Amino acid sequence: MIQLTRSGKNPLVIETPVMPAAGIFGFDGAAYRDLLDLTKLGAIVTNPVTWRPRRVAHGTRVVPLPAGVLVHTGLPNPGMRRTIARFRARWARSLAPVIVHVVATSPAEVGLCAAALEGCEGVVGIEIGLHDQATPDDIAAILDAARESTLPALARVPLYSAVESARAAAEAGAGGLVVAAPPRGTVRDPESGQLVGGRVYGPWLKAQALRAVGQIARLVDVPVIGCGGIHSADDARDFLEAGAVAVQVDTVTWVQPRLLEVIARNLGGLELTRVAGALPDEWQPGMSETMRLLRDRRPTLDLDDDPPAPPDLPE
Amino acid sequence: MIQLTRSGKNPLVIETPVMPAAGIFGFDGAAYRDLLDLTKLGAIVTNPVTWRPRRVAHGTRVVPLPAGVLVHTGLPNPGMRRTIARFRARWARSLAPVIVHVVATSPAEVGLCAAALEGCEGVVGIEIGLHDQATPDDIAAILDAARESTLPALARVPLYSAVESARAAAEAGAGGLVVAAPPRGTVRDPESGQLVGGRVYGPWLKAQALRAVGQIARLVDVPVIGCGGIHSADDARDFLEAGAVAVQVDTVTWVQPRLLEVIARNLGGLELTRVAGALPDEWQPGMSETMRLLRDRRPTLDLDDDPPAPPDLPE
Amino acid sequence: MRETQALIERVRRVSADVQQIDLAVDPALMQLKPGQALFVRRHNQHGWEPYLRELWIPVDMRPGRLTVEIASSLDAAPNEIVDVLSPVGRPIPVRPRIQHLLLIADDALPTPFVFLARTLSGGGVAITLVLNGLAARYPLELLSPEVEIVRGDADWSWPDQVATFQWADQVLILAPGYRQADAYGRLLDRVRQIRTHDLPDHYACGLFYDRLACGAGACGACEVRAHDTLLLACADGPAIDLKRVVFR
Amino acid sequence: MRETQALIERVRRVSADVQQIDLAVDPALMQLKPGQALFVRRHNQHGWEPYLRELWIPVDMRPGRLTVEIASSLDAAPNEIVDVLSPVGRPIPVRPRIQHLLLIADDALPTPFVFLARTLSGGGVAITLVLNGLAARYPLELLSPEVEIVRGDADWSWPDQVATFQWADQVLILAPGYRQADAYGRLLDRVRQIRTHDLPDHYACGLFYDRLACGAGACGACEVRAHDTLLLACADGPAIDLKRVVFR
Ligand SMILES: Cc1cc2nc3c(=O)[nH]c(=O)nc-3n(C[C@H](O)[C@H](O)[C@H](O)COP(=O)(O)OP(=O)(O)OC[C@H]3O[C@@H](n4cnc5c(N)ncnc54)[C@H](O)[C@@H]3O)c2cc1C
Ligand SMILES: Cc1cc2nc3c(=O)[nH]c(=O)nc-3n(C[C@H](O)[C@H](O)[C@H](O)COP(=O)(O)OP(=O)(O)OC[C@H]3O[C@@H](n4cnc5c(N)ncnc54)[C@H](O)[C@@H]3O)c2cc1C
Ligand SMILES: Cc1cc2nc3c(=O)[nH]c(=O)nc-3n(C[C@H](O)[C@H](O)[C@H](O)COP(=O)(O)O)c2cc1C
Ligand SMILES: Cc1cc2nc3c(=O)[nH]c(=O)nc-3n(C[C@H](O)[C@H](O)[C@H](O)COP(=O)(O)O)c2cc1C
Ligand code: FES
Ligand code: FES
Repeated sequence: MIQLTRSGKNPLVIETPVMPAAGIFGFDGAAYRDLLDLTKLGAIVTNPVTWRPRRVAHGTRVVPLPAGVLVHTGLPNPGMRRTIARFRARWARSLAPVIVHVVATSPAEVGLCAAALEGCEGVVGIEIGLHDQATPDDIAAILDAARESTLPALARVPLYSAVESARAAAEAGAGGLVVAAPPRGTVRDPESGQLVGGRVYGPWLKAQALRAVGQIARLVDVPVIGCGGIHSADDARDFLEAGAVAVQVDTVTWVQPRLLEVIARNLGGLELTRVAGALPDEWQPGMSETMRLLRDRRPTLDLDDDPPAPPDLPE
Repeated sequence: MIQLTRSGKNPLVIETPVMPAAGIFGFDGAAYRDLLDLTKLGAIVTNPVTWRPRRVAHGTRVVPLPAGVLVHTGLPNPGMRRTIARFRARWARSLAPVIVHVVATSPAEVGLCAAALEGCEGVVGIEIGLHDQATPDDIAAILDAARESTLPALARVPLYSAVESARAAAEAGAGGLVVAAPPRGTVRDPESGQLVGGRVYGPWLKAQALRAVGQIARLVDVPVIGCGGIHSADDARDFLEAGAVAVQVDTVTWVQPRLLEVIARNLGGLELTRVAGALPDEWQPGMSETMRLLRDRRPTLDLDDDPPAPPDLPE
Repeated sequence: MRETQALIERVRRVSADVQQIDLAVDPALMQLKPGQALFVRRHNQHGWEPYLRELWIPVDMRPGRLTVEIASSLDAAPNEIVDVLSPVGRPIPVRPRIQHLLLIADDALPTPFVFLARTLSGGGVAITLVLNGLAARYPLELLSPEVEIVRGDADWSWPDQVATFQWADQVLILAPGYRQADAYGRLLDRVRQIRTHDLPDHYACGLFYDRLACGAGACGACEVRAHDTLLLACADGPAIDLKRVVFR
Repeated sequence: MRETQALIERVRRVSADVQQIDLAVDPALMQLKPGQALFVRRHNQHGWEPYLRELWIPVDMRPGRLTVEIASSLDAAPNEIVDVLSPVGRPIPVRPRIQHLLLIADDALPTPFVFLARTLSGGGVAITLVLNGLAARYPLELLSPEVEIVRGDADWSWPDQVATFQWADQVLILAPGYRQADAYGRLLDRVRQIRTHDLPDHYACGLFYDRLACGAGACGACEVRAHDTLLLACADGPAIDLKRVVFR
């Protein structure tokens, strides 16, 4: 069992420390139902939801990058009330616990969203997407508003201000932290010829995110979920070694959906090998490496029940 | 002619808006003498120099990344006095003007470095590498110390705090800005199996750096040199379109040294095509695209003598 | 959507722009209908470049093999095994009892019409294909011989235009991504001028191909702004009834 | 350092670990001496992956062709043209009037010794090669037949060790990057125990191969900590006199 939020009256506990990142998986995971085994995931994090409905961004939304992609969706969603109306029954039947991502547009709207989610069956927590420019005061007000519901709340911090935002969120009572939302970038859209903006994703992002996770895990006393550039079970294990209790997998889910399941199986303790007689449908290249890798790394992994002390990572 | 620092009694002016970034090219460019035509460069920026000598970092210094590399050298250099003693004569004979990169360890040491560089023939400016954690007050003190020399001073700002550091440096009287020093990351060194830290480089960095350049060019009234992930002449032109007056080319110089020359020739106005009868040694794949691309982009390029108004870039 | 493997059996360069690939596919893929596509990733890719999957559009289907048409700039070699997510999108909704279908390829290669034309012309539907701009570069011998070809001008005129529209029981239009709003809006205006009273469902459809991120209906990046509900190019397209679309 | 092109003529897999590549090279490369290497980038790379150049180490040279040995995990195919920066490094400094050379491959494949051994054994130098750990997996038939092979233990002992050191006019050692400080420091200690008075220049050299960034002596990433001056593995190595090196 993995505890994603601080101990207290209502901690958020999941079984496998792996879930998709917000924006990757849709509002209920139905898009990936036939591509991977949803029961192997620790949770499903929904696409970002705002209090008011939002349409898709105008203009370019997807631009290929070297080993990655820029995405700017504009956070399309039907608004919290219609999202709940449309997905409530599916969340109640969900094969994995649901964490609803709420965009931190304003404290008032976050409060309305939190209150509306109270009592939705299957929803086990709220993830609050903090804005890039959020100050410590903004963060305090937003997390305060999230107390409109008894659901445990995770705060997702932006990469560039990850350390300061995480400190502010922890002080403001965030149950847990998601480190980090990806950075923004500007690229030339080959189709329109224009410079366009958006968030940038790819395996190279891992280095930047892993550093932030290492810094924050040493700094705060709140569970940290690592996120950014994870493209393999080894990548995910690196985040755990840096002090995270769980990970979110982002755009690789689009590129190779089964990798999300492979990572979840690996970190969920299913150490399958072809040789050991696993069912063929449970085997993927790289899986058989699990046990060897775990053994190699034993010296740096704390296998006791206590959460491992975050190691002293280089910066 | 490209003016890299504000107008005033001693502006730094170069002929071609392209130079290698600090740390890429050695202390005098000799390593690349036989690999590219140094006279085509606007300037040579030296490796970082500190007042006191520094040895290379212990442990892992280079780790391959997806489409990039992590580098952590520890800024090895013989200290400013010995650097000057060793390279002064070569700088005087340099085929391109020399900008010496001074690491902003402390205001006192920056002052000593600046004073020591006064009167070195061939040295046309100082680039001050600001530390990731530098506050506006630190920046003001460091730039103040740089006035120990009459050499024009550029301030190089870190990516994550680029906007705030650039604003502080401009207010503190920096002659020009270099945007941005690359971010730090943590990766697993495949050789030692350990997590190690350093700065991360690669073509995907361009999106993050280009965004910072666009934001800063709109904000400050000081010339901006764009730097980060430039891997082609088109990449370099994107930085000019975003408001930079010149660019620094980083790790691609190691991978394909000739690309630095190709970019310098392209942006220096040498629009060579095979068809037009260029010498074969002046031709490189992609060069012949120059004129067409310039024509396609005419609407967004200001071709007057006035510095172009930074366009309103998306974020 | 399912994940399967396919084997590249043959690669034919059919013009400067396009190549056709014969694939040996999982039997499930033989259910694909015109409009539905494959979302493909190579196994032998070096690292993560290119990163996103490619959309491969079927142009023909025979027992045991599927033929797709892709840009000639993409690498493809016989004996390569590729990883396929499919189907992307829904079958193009052909109106019931259709007799005359008008297809317009406005500055875009008419690849997405080829399989449809092949399927319908066998069933006796008369098909007219208007080509302009880039579309005129397409090798016409790859189309069913029954298809009547009309060459349009850059300014969107062709002989007997009004008559063509009046005869048509359905109109499908294809333009490149960045011109869709313009071209499709213009088509809808023309159609509304000619058929002032009735505009049955699916009478005028645009084919929406956007750069896809997930291709699975999860990310929302390919949303087509619509009056009534949320429409996704990848999950609800490629053919979308232009009556439903918001232009500007 | 110059940039040239080379053509891959033949690829031979010589063991589970290594393959040998015959290259048709620019005549300038025929001046390479044992110790000097090529810094190579493929032309047909997809985008920027892998990013850094690869170090290719020559093992043989005949008129018009250079043979290099690289890890068998790297892709290489005949008829490919590669982009070469060379030379990386300096010739291994062989002591004057040398009669007996001792080579130690400590848990590293002895590839960097092959060309040297071939060159010197033609000239009548007696060569002993000590192999331990991974080094023992190297296919010995690729070495000159004149080279005497001694198998060492993991604990760095082999028969007649003291005598081997006493006979040797020069000792070269190779260990993998992360073990160099340890292995080379230990060698220097042994040598100092045996030859207490005189330790002529280059008597005991380590081969320093680090992961190279620039390979050109510009970035400083491959610095070897030395007592006297700045030493770079890429520009001053691979063979560095262990007397000059600071261990820990
Ligand atoms: C306070 C605020 C007010 C705005 N007002 C308007 C407005 O009035 N009209 C308008 O058109 N636009 C508005 N925007 C603009 C809107 O930010 C952009 O269109 C949109 O933010 C950019 O889309 P994006 O995908 O980059 O999301 P972001 O702005 O990058 O995301 C905001 C938050 O949502 C979460 N998030 C977003 N995308 C993802 C994802 N793919 N995966 C996981 N989490 C994600 C993150 O946690 C992030 O903190 C507003 C934005 C903010 C923050
Ligand atoms: C204030 C300070 C004090 C330190 N004290 C010590 C000490 O006492 N002992 C010790 O061993 N280490 C010390 N360090 C550690 C030292 O930072 C790291 O070993 C070294 O900074 C990491 O090397 P790096 O290549 O990542 O350079 P960075 O720390 O990343 O670089 C510092 C500055 O130098 C410039 N710079 C560095 N590398 C490059 C490059 N490749 N290209 C262009 N510009 C570059 C940048 O502008 C940057 O702002 C100190 C560092 C700082 C900043
Ligand atoms: C190996 C090493 C790396 C360091 N890296 C940094 C750094 O990245 N940023 C920084 O501000 N200081 C850095 N420092 C400086 C230390 O934080 C400290 O200020 C410095 O060592 C002086 O204190 P001390 O000598 O008493 O330890 C580094 C020091 C060492 C020894
Ligand atoms: C297309 C668009 C994008 C926006 N993006 C952001 C954003 O990224 N961050 C932010 O804080 N506000 C963003 N905003 C919000 C604006 O800054 C402004 O606060 C908002 O539009 C309300 O003011 P207005 O409606 O009077 O313009 C955006 C607004 C629009 C219309
Ligand atoms: S591409 Fe993701 S929803 Fe269509
Ligand atoms: S690798 Fe750059 S100096 Fe040696």
